[in-house]
Amino acid sequence: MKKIKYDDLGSVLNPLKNLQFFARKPVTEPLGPRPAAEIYRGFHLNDMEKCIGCSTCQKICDNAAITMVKIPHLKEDPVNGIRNLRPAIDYGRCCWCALCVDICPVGAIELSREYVHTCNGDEVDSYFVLPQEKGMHGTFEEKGWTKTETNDLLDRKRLPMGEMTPDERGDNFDEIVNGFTPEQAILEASRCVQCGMCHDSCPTHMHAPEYIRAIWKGNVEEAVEWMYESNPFSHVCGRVCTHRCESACSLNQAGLPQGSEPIAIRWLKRYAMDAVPHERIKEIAARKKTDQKTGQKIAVIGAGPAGLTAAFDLVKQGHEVQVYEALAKAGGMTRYGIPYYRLPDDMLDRDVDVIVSMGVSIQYNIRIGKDISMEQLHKDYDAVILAIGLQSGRSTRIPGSEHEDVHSAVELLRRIGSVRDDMNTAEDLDFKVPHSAVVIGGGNVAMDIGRSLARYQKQQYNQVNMTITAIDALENFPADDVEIKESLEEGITIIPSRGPQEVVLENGKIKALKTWRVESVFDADGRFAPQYDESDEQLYDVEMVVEAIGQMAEMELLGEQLTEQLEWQRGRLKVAEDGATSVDWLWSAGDCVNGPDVVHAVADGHRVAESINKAFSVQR
Amino acid sequence: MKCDEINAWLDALLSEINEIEVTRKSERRVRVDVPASSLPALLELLKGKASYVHLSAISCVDWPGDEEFELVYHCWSYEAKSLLSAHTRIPRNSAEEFAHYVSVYDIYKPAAFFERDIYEMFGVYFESSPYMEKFILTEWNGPPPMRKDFDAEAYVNDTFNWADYHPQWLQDIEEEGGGIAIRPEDIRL
Amino acid sequence: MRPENYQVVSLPNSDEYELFIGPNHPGIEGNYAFKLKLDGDRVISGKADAGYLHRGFEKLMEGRLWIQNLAIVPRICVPDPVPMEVVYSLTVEDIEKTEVPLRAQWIRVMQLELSRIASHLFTFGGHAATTGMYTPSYWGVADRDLALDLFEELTGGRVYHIYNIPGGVRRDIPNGFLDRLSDYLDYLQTRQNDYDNLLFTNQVFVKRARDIGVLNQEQALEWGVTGPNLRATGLAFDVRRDDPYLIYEQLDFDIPVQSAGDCLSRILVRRDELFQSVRILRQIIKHLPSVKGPVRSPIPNPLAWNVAKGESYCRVESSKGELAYYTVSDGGDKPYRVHVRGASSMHAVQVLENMSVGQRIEDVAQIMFSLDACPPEVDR
Amino acid sequence: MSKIGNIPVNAQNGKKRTNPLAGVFDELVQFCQSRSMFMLHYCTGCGAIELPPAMTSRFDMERLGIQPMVTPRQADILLITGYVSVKTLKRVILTYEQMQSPKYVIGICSCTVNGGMYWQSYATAKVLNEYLPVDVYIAGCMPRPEAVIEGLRRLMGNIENGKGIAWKDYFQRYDHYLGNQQHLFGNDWQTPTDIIGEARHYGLETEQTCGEHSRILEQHQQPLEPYKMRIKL
Amino acid sequence: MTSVTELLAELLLMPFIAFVVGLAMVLMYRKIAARLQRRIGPPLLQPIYDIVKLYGKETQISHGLIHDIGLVMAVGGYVAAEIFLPVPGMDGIADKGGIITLSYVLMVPSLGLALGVGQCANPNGSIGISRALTAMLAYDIPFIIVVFGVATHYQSTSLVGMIEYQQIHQWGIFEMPLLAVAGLFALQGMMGKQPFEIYVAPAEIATGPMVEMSGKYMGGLFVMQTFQLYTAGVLYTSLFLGGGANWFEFLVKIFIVVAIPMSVALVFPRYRTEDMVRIMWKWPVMVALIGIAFVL
Repeated sequence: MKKIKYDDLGSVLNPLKNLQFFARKPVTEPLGPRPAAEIYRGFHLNDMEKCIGCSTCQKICDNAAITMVKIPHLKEDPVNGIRNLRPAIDYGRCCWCALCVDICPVGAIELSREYVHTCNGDEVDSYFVLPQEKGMHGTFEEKGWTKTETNDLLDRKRLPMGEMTPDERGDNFDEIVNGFTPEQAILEASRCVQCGMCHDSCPTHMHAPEYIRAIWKGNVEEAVEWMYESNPFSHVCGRVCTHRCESACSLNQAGLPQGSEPIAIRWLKRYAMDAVPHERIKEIAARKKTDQKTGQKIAVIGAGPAGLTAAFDLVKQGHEVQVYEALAKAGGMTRYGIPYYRLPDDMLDRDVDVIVSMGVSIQYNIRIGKDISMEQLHKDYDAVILAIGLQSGRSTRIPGSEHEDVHSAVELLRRIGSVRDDMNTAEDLDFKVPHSAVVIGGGNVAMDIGRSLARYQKQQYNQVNMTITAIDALENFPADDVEIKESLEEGITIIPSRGPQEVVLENGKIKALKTWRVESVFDADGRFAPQYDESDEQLYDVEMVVEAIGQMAEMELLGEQLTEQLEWQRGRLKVAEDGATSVDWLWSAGDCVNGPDVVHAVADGHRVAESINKAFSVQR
Repeated sequence: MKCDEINAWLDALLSEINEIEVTRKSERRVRVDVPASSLPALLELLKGKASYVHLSAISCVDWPGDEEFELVYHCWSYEAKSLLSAHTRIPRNSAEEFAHYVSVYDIYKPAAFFERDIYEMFGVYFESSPYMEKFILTEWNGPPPMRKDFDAEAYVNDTFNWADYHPQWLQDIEEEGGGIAIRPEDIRL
Repeated sequence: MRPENYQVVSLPNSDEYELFIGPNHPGIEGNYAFKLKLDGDRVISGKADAGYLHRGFEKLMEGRLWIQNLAIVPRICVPDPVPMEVVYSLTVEDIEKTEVPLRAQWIRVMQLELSRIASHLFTFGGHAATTGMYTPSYWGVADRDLALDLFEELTGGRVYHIYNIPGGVRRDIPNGFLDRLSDYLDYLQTRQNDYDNLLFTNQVFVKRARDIGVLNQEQALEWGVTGPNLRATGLAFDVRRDDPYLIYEQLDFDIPVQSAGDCLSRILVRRDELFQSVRILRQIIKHLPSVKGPVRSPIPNPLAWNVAKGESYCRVESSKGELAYYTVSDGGDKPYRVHVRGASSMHAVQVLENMSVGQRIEDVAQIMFSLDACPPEVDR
Repeated sequence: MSKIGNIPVNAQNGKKRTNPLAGVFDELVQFCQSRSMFMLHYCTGCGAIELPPAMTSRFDMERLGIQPMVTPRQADILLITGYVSVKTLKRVILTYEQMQSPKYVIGICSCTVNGGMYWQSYATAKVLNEYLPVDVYIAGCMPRPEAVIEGLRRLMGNIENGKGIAWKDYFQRYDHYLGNQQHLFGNDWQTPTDIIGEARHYGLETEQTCGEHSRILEQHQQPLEPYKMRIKL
Repeated sequence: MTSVTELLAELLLMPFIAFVVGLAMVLMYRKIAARLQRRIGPPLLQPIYDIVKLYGKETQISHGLIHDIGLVMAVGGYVAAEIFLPVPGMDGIADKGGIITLSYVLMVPSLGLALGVGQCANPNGSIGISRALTAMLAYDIPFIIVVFGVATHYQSTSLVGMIEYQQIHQWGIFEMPLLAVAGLFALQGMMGKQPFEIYVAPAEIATGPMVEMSGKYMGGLFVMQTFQLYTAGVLYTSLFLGGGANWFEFLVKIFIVVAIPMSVALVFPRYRTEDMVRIMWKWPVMVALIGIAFVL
């Protein structure tokens, strides 16, 4: 580099050398916009199909430039985590920082290379834009700043949670997962983008974004308070919920190069519930309870999730609630249907205890229809809620299925469940653990019974000989993926796409189950009409066959008179949306209406309580 | 090395004064917590004896929970090549009356700029500082805006209007039954 | 309430009068005002009037998430925005104890130096224009624009890059970028002769700038002047070398110094600094390909990022001087307090006020531009 | 309304043109107005940093007949380059009123439309066209020089078609603008230019020129005193 | 009778020609600037657009009668000067006035401007005008010396006479090179171009005298500028380059004469006021005096 000294006076002639620029060409660019750089941050593009309306872009926007607009003609599918909201950008606020692009969970919003927009003074409306695939002025210019793995701002990987290895857990009923430590929970909670897809998809609309944020802030009590807003069975749901929230989670959306795992919402719920002392939870739950008594009396039949949730809500409103339970303990299917390794009893007891502490009284071992008639209840109470659940299993009705060693899964689980307090041994069971068994069915119940029996087999015979077979292909199994995975790990054989044809009997004992290969499950109209390939026949040599293909309600308790009064639909009680039956004092809720699912039952309980409340207030 | 000497000397000196608390955060960063009464003397010492001639900045932090302002004097020594941050706390008053402290203008000339800034933004009056008058906010009549209890967003919403957009596409969507669902102000974290 | 500018206050029984330079005046840099009390064309006293660009940045930053603030920090100094992004990220990294990958550090230094070149080219033109010569500003801005093209390619934005992020940079450099950077540096070096002939050895300019606005070293230290203005008084202080950050320790560069402390020394220091930056960039072009690895260490979900409790004071050498941020976190998702020590907050106000006394009116603008004052840094 | 002393207004353009050639003449003037625009280079905000590139060699605005001018008296276009702080807004309004009609305001950047990224700031005005009539907006934060030039070309087109008449709105609905200004600056706000007087003079007065806000102005409006000054030679 | 009509026609035609040629010179200046600054520059009719636009402004601000009169003097002074400048085929009243009258007439615009701007009550304008008068003082000394020298050399004060003399003998620039050089300096000052552009100085005093000018007044100044360039070009051509035998030669000469200061202006900053006076009174005066010595 040439040095210039300070003392150098310079010359008058030096600048004249620059007159050479007369002979040089100008550097001016031609008029009109130049093409912008490859990653230019111009106006927004939004892939309307990809966008799920999660409004995460709106939250990261530092300028409050993004408004979510409801577009009715787009798909609205809360169960799969898709809303018909789309971001509209206010270019009177936007600063083109592209943080919205970097954070978009699905990579729908992107920036284009288009950068010219001018308008007359009275056309400011054109600054408010609904970005689409075509760009701001309908002329697509190439994409500019897009999402890559480097600039993705979200943490895509779920925090691994400690759990027992298959070997450790194979012969006992201890709870499999350890739960989050506080540090893990805060980290996992921090991944949440607060989109509320979980809230929308949850049957009971739990305030998941709020309690996740509370957990992230380290305030578990606040989290618990949010949970009790909508779910008195949070201990249970924190363990065995079907977690539709996680499938709907924005971070669960497919189509990203780097893959993405949803927030572990269920485990976070479990963490928060476990982190708060039980007595404190009772206080938190009681916060919303009114002191006033309405004087209305309500009877609830069945102390399952639906019945108790309704009771919980109604007690909060100041009503008097009496719950009748046919069995010795509360919980219904959650107690007698879900194995211990998924839901320890003491957790369920805590939930029930909170509800009881609110003032719900439960009478056990009282079977309505036998001990007390429905007419009696009608007389004694202002309203009655029927929440009896689905107590009996459906049968395949194949030849041989009437044999005594062909069990229904529900019944078997109940028998296991009623001795659960010390269920680590098989001695207390009132049936003999089979050396080999086959479960028909591909749902969670099938997995539960299969895995429970497998544990007993392991205990007693030190080997697992358990087969689960179902008519569906493996990818269409109704059971959770993690259940299938864990079943396989525990040594259970799963044989999909087999249609059971006959229980082969020999000498009054079961010899084998005969199955054919399924060619198709549904016909062209989508009705259930399986087609079999009869040439592909298999026989499984087993001692026991368990049917787990569905459950149904036992409606005998209603009595003849009431049964006639009520309206029925295809053999099921006809129930309005809000749980009301055709008789004005009777409501029905839970699995017996909606099919088996804890969180649905809870949602149902809320719905019925609300409906009863409304009916009362009309009366008043 | 000369700078090592200065540092060693300084450490020795500071350790002798028992009112102040010295934290050496890294090779070139020293944090000193000092009571408000002895800060000017410390700065005088630093400048006069320890070659900390450059006042890089004076920062003020509002701690309404503690009813205190924290003043941080960042001083740099060209010779020791080290930055010393002297933290002190003074009592905080309500927005109407000023908090008071002494100026260090006679030690460090640049202090005048920062003190005026803090005076405007936080309402701390520095005795004997040359420019205790408004400079940036000459046309501002509200409370000192940088105080934590001044809610800028509420003030803005009270004072200003926002553009009212109603473009054609939005009208079409509204006819369809849709429309604006979540406004940005409803969702801020 | 009558606005003050364009209104002339007559002082009775005196030849003195007040004159407003700015906020709307070609001799002022940015939206800034300077009130002069004059006797004839001799300045009796000068008073800076800032706040025209005041946006309350520090307040805004307290209301936004840590990451959201990235979008607003570069606005604090428009001609030289990169140091703002870098120093903000540095403070956050310092509080969080985040390791920045080596490659990201090299890329940051590359940006900082490119930004310095752009800023200095801009200043040359401004300084020359205050003396009535407009050609350098046409050239300087056009040459700076080529640097902006490079920035656009690298970061997606011409002026506001929003490219640095706590933990690194947002994207890796595009293919072939270093070649184009190298071409640009070649071009700048071919232009050196033109600039020298036109400006730095132009006798009329040298006469105009020499011995004007003298700031000696003692005064400079007393008034807290930093950056090129301090180096023009003979003190070779540069944060890059004396309080090194990023990877400056691994780079080989000189610190240009002049001793006279007048307008001419200041512009000469800037000229030399520009070519030192070219030298640094050459080293980066050579080394960067061999520095492998990620460009960003991951940060938590920005919507739920609580930065650890703590405070940090970080400094960088911007083209205007020592730029520092004092960031305090109370462990929340937003900064508790960010104090911006604008690089030119000293010399744009107090130093300018002091230096203008006794000067002639025709030199006030030149002094201001030669100090390279950046009003938005003062106003924030 | 009190008279403001030192800036008398000439009676020149008030008459209606009856000459048949006036139409042709008007078109010629409009054409020239669109081809020759002097731009007041007032850096109100950060968007101003993209104006030097737009003016200088790389994008050369002078191709379009646009050149910077240093005083509002000579300028035709007032470019509001980004956010205007309340303090600046006062000067902007003052500057605007001193410009000679036809004059045009261009709002550059997001901030002039809806507050931009400083929407939370207590110090900046949010919606520019509450205080001044805006002719053309240019989107961007900040817009590139090319976008600025596109905006100026739109303005040229508007002027050529006789649509660049937002400045009349300021006279015709002065009360509206004055009201918004008073809301922000306080009721004792006054500028040295007598807009109502000018509106009457040029026949641009409507019912909305005066109103409740201008009555507040009248109560305290004071004439500017002429300035006496001596300069030693 | 015919001569009177002819004269009247010439008196009308000469300022008009001056205006048109001046417009072209303004355009040339802007094109030269653009080229040196590595850009394209304005379209061909830009000077006309500017002037029509300025006259088409719908509102005006006047600062009183004196202000208007000052402006009229400024433009009128140059219009009057044009009829003292002979062009090919037209002498106007050049043979009657001569160069002495012309130099007096050329002071009128500056004084008019001073008169007008004084009314604006803007300190920038006042400073500007005081600088303009100082500048006039500075360049007038060498200019007068040059004029004196030239007149002595040609033994005539009539421009027509000088041109005839040069066309017969040889150009003044060859006979009195030193005076020609000094004249070039004075020309630079007279045109107010860098390094002697002290009274516009946007960065210092916001364009000085023009600061309060708007609309028609500014248009007046633009017109004045066209005349100013033309006058300077023609005067120098007449004194040293032998005028023009025909229009082509004449135009080429005046454009070249004007282009030189213009190009120089673009690569220099401006001097400070006292520097300008010092330099103007030093080098050009010295050169001119030596030139005179040769002439005498």
